[in-house]
Amino acid sequence: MTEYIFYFLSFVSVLTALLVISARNPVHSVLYLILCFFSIAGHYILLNAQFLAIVHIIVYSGAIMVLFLFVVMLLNMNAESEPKKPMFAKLSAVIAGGSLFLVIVTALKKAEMVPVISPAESEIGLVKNLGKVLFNDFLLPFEITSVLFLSAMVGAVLLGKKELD
Amino acid sequence: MQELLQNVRLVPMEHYVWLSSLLFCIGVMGVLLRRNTIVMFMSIELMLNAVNLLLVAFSAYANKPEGEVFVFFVMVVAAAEVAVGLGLLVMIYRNQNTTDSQALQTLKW
Amino acid sequence: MSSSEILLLTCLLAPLSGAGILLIAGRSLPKSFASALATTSVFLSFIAAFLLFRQTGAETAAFKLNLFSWFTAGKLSVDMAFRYDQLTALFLLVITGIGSLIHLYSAGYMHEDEGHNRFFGYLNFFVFFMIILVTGANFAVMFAGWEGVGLCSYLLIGFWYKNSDYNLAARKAFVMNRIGDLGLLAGLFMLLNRYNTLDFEALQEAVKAVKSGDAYLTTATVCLFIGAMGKSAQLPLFTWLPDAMAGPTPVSALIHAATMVTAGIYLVVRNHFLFSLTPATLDLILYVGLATALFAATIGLRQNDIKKVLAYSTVSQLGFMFIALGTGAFTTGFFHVFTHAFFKALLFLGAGSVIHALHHEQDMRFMGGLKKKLPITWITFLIGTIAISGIPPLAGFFSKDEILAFLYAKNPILWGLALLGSLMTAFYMFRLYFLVFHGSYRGDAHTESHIHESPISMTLPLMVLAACSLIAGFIGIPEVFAAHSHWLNHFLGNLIPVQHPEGISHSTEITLMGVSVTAVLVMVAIAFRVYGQGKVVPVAPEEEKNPVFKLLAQKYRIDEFYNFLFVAPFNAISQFFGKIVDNQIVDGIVNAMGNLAMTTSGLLRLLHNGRVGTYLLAMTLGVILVLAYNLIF
Amino acid sequence: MLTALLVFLPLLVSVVVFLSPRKLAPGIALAGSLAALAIAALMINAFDPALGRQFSFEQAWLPDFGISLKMGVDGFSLLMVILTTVLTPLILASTFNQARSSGFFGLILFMESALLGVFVAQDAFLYYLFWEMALIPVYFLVLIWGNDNNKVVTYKFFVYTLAGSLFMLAGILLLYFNNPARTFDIDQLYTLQLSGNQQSLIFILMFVAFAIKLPLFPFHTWQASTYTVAPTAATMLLSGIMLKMAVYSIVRWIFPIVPLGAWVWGDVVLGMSIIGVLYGGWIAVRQDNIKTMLAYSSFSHVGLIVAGLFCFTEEGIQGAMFQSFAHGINVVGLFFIAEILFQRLQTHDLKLMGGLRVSAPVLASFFLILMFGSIGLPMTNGFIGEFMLLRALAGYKLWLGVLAGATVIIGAVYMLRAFQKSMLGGSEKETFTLSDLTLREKIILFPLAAVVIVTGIYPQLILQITGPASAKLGELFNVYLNYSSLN
Repeated sequence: MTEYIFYFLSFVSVLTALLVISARNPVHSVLYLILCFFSIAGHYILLNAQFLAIVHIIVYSGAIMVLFLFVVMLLNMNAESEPKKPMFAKLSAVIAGGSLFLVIVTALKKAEMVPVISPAESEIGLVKNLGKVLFNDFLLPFEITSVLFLSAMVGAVLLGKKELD
Repeated sequence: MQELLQNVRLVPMEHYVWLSSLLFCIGVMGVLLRRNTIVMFMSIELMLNAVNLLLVAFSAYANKPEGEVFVFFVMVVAAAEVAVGLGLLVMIYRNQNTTDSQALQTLKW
Repeated sequence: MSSSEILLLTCLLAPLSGAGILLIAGRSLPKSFASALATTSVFLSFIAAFLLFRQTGAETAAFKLNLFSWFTAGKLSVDMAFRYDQLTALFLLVITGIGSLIHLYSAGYMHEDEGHNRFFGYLNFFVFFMIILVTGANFAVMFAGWEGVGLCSYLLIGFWYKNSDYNLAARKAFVMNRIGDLGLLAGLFMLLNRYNTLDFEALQEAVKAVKSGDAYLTTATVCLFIGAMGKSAQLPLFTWLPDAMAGPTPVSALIHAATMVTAGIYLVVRNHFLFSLTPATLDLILYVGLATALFAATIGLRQNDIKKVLAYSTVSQLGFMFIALGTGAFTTGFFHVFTHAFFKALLFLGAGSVIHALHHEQDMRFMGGLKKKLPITWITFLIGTIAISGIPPLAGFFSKDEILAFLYAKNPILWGLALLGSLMTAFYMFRLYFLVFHGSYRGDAHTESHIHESPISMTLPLMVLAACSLIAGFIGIPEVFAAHSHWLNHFLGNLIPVQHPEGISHSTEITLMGVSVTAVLVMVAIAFRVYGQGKVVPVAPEEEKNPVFKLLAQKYRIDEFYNFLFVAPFNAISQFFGKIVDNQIVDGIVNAMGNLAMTTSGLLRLLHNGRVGTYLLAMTLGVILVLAYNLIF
Repeated sequence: MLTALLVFLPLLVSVVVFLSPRKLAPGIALAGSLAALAIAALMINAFDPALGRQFSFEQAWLPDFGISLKMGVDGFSLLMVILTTVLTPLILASTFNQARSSGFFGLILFMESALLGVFVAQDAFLYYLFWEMALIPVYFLVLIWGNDNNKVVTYKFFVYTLAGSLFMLAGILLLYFNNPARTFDIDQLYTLQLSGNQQSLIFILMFVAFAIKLPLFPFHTWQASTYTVAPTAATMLLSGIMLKMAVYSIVRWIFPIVPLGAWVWGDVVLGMSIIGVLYGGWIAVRQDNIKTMLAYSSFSHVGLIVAGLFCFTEEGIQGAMFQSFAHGINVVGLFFIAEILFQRLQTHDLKLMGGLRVSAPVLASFFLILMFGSIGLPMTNGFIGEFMLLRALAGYKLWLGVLAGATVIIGAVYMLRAFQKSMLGGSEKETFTLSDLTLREKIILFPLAAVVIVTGIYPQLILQITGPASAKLGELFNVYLNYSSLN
């Protein structure tokens, strides 16, 4: 049963990912990407990483993609304003991406898999456990991220201003 | 729910590897394929997520929390990056009146 | 330090200190003081040389004054060492003796000149280097003197430096000497390579075991002789000497007649132990000397410039000296140097006196009839002319006749040729004499009214030199007349093996003398017939009708020939190297390297088309390649 | 300690000069260079040629890479140190009447420090550092204070010499990686046992740098143009001292480390240098720009120096060291005279000069002395050097000695021509009336002229400094010489 869920989710994520890059209208791309992210969140749940799944939905689907959508709308983009690439460039892009996939797959094929446990037995993804790790071992980086956010905020505001006076 | 999760073991870890590789490559392809910087940016997000997925998978199968913590940080950085990146894009659009990546050639010489 | 060493050092340092004072502080010294200082310093040198000579007999061993080690490196070790032996003794006497006379003469001759003090400085400097040249105990020290006199010669030929022609003449002299010097250096290096020493004594020891006719040594001596050729103005390196007459006349007398130009003969005589081992070189010397003697004498026949005649006569006489050396009669060669120094200095100074009286007129076409006006000059000049012509019992006769005797012993045909040269000498010298002193004055009236005999400081040296020209020959009275009468051979005998003309009986020798003296007298008579009356006056070379005479007057156009053959191509090649080869080819290649980088960078720059997509694609391909590489290898 | 002081004192003073006002800068710079001279004098006083390297100074710097501040002075170094410290104050003083900013003087001192560093460094890395450091001030001196067309010329000069240096860096790195001790320490490098091919490779790599710096034919084309456009002080530094870096480097870094490589390539180098001797001299014959003429003459002289070195005998090495010193003195003097003429006449063109001796006899006399030094007249320093070099060459191959000996003729031709064109004549040409030397100029020229004559008469003063070091090098090559004479 679970495997079917896995394969279904995988199918959705790959399909939507492909649609993201192939959709003419950027608005559609954004919407497909949101779908893709939801399916990935589903994978997280399958992997027993509930906390991350929630965070993922909030941050990506909730914040980031809304931001994207907002910008796309703001810039009034649609299929007509979309710049077109020559066929040759498209083809080379597909070939490059495909061969990259091939190379990665070949490389990973050779990789040796270490013995693993079932993700179901791991409880690290639970909020309680992850919180402990985060606030015990990774407290300093965690705090520093706040500085990162602050600076990103300042940067975004600065960039967004019309003119520096 | 518990039972549902019990069965996950039936999915081999390799499959997660294949899946995230595929997503990553689709992201790469997207970056190469499109000229709209916003879509290129989204493809980059896709690639990030592919990697995140792999990290979570590894973390879960190895029963080690660091992977997930790392994903957490990646998300943080991604959020910051998107904020700044989109700000930049809006700036560029204001100046160039387009988001076409080919419009940005002035650093050529 | 023994007394002899102190004397030798005095001999060396007196002119040096004079030169030093005059060259450094000369401009602030009064003229009279400068000339007195210079003359005194050389005279002091002469006294030292004379005292040394007094201590020296035929049997006296040579002594060496080793001042310090000049330079050493590896196997090469050269001492700043001086050597005094019989040969040096005589040369020193000539140099300092004639040197002091000429200094004295110059005090009068150069009195009006603005560069008076500088002149004496150079002249003192010259004497210093000449002494170094003849006292050097090894080739390096000798070479120092050799080049030093070249320097002074350069400075003095170009003494009147405002005149560009004089400067060119000076440069020509220096460069031509340098060509010879390269030969000399090559010879030195050959000797060094084999014997590893430059010391004359050590070399003499070293070559004792060498067989006569050794090929290596022959090459080395030929190289040495090339050096001598340059310095002593032999064919083909003689053209600088006539041009060197651009210098003041005392300079011509001292440097370009009496002393410096005989350095080549000194070199050969000093190294007789090398040359006597190499008969082939001696033959070369003989033929070069003979050719030069004849060649220069023919030119001398048709020259109008009084100093040029004397210059070509000097070249010719130097040829005679080399003939003597070529026959292996080293002492005879030196004998001619000795006598020639007196009468040629006398002739030059006499000519200088004439020139001085005529306000620097040197062209004989505008002279004549000066016998009455310049009595002392006239008499002394006549003595010099007789001496050089080889009329007994004046100095020239003895030395020249000895040369002819040796030559006859070697080959009568060569003797004939040399006799021809000597006859030409007699002819052109008497032509000169008659043109200047006989007939009537041909210059302008203004100059004529100012002609007067030179001051005592100039005539005194003339008289002394005339006296020497009269008697100098008696140091080498031929053995024909009395046994052991040849003092010179006796004196030098221990140092240089004395040769005797082989296979010639006394009667033959006397006959030869008779023939040559008679022939010379005939030539004098012809000269008198042609020029004695003052009727025939030479014309300018351009107006010469007879093509042969014209060629002679134009000195066989040898300067033009050299210009065409060497100088012009040399300059053209220099231009070619500088403008074409260096700028276009060598630098062109360098610039082409730069341009190559520029061009390729221009081409590579096209890859940077500024499209993010292209860069990304390239990056991806790069990543793929890296990964693929890792997979494959 | 003395050595480190010698190198770093000028560097420190140069910083002070950079910061000091225009009025004080020349004085401070001169004081700094004189202090360096004083240190050098202390060294000469305490130096014993027989002892080899002295005044050693060692301080670890980057121990992980085997790099240390290792310095010391042996005969070769000391000679070059003397040359540098004697010439720098004179070069500084030669520019005092020109209104130039503090930077100019600072750069000259900086240069002195770098040059001294090259001469005393006993660590390959340190040596390379100083070597490159010496290029920087010259670049700026020529670029900022050079006359017209200087940009192209400077660019070419800089790129050319830098390219050469990179080959040397490769050579040094090769040495480093072949050194099991993994240090740049010269004593370690001296003990290396390298194969013939390695030696050849390293020799070529390092020699390219030296051939460009010297310069040797056919790497010389930067020289004439750079010397011509550079401000004369920079020209003096370049010709008087900087090219001696290469001569010194050959005896310090090539001969003892890769003797076999040098031996194998010796004939090629000889060929290059002797072509340079004749070719450079020949070109100099028709140059009308006095600085260009001197540049080609310098090129010609340096060819002879290198030819002497590559005879691999003690005479040759001694001659080369002596001639390096002599050439430094002569060429600086001659360039200074060119500068004096330029300041008075605003031209370097010999065709526009003439008859200067009339109004400037003292100048003419100094010119004469320096010129004859350069021509190699006996009793001047040039003769000793030339004689020893030619002797060494003739000892190696007689015909080479004679061929290179043609320089005594050609040298006389171009030098006398220059002298004649500038100083002599005057009756038919418009005569310049120029003022004779000032006291400052006399003070600069007098020591130079005095050195020309004193070292010409008593060259042992110089020869004894480098004697034992040259002898040691000569012995090193005796093996090869004996071997080749067997065949």
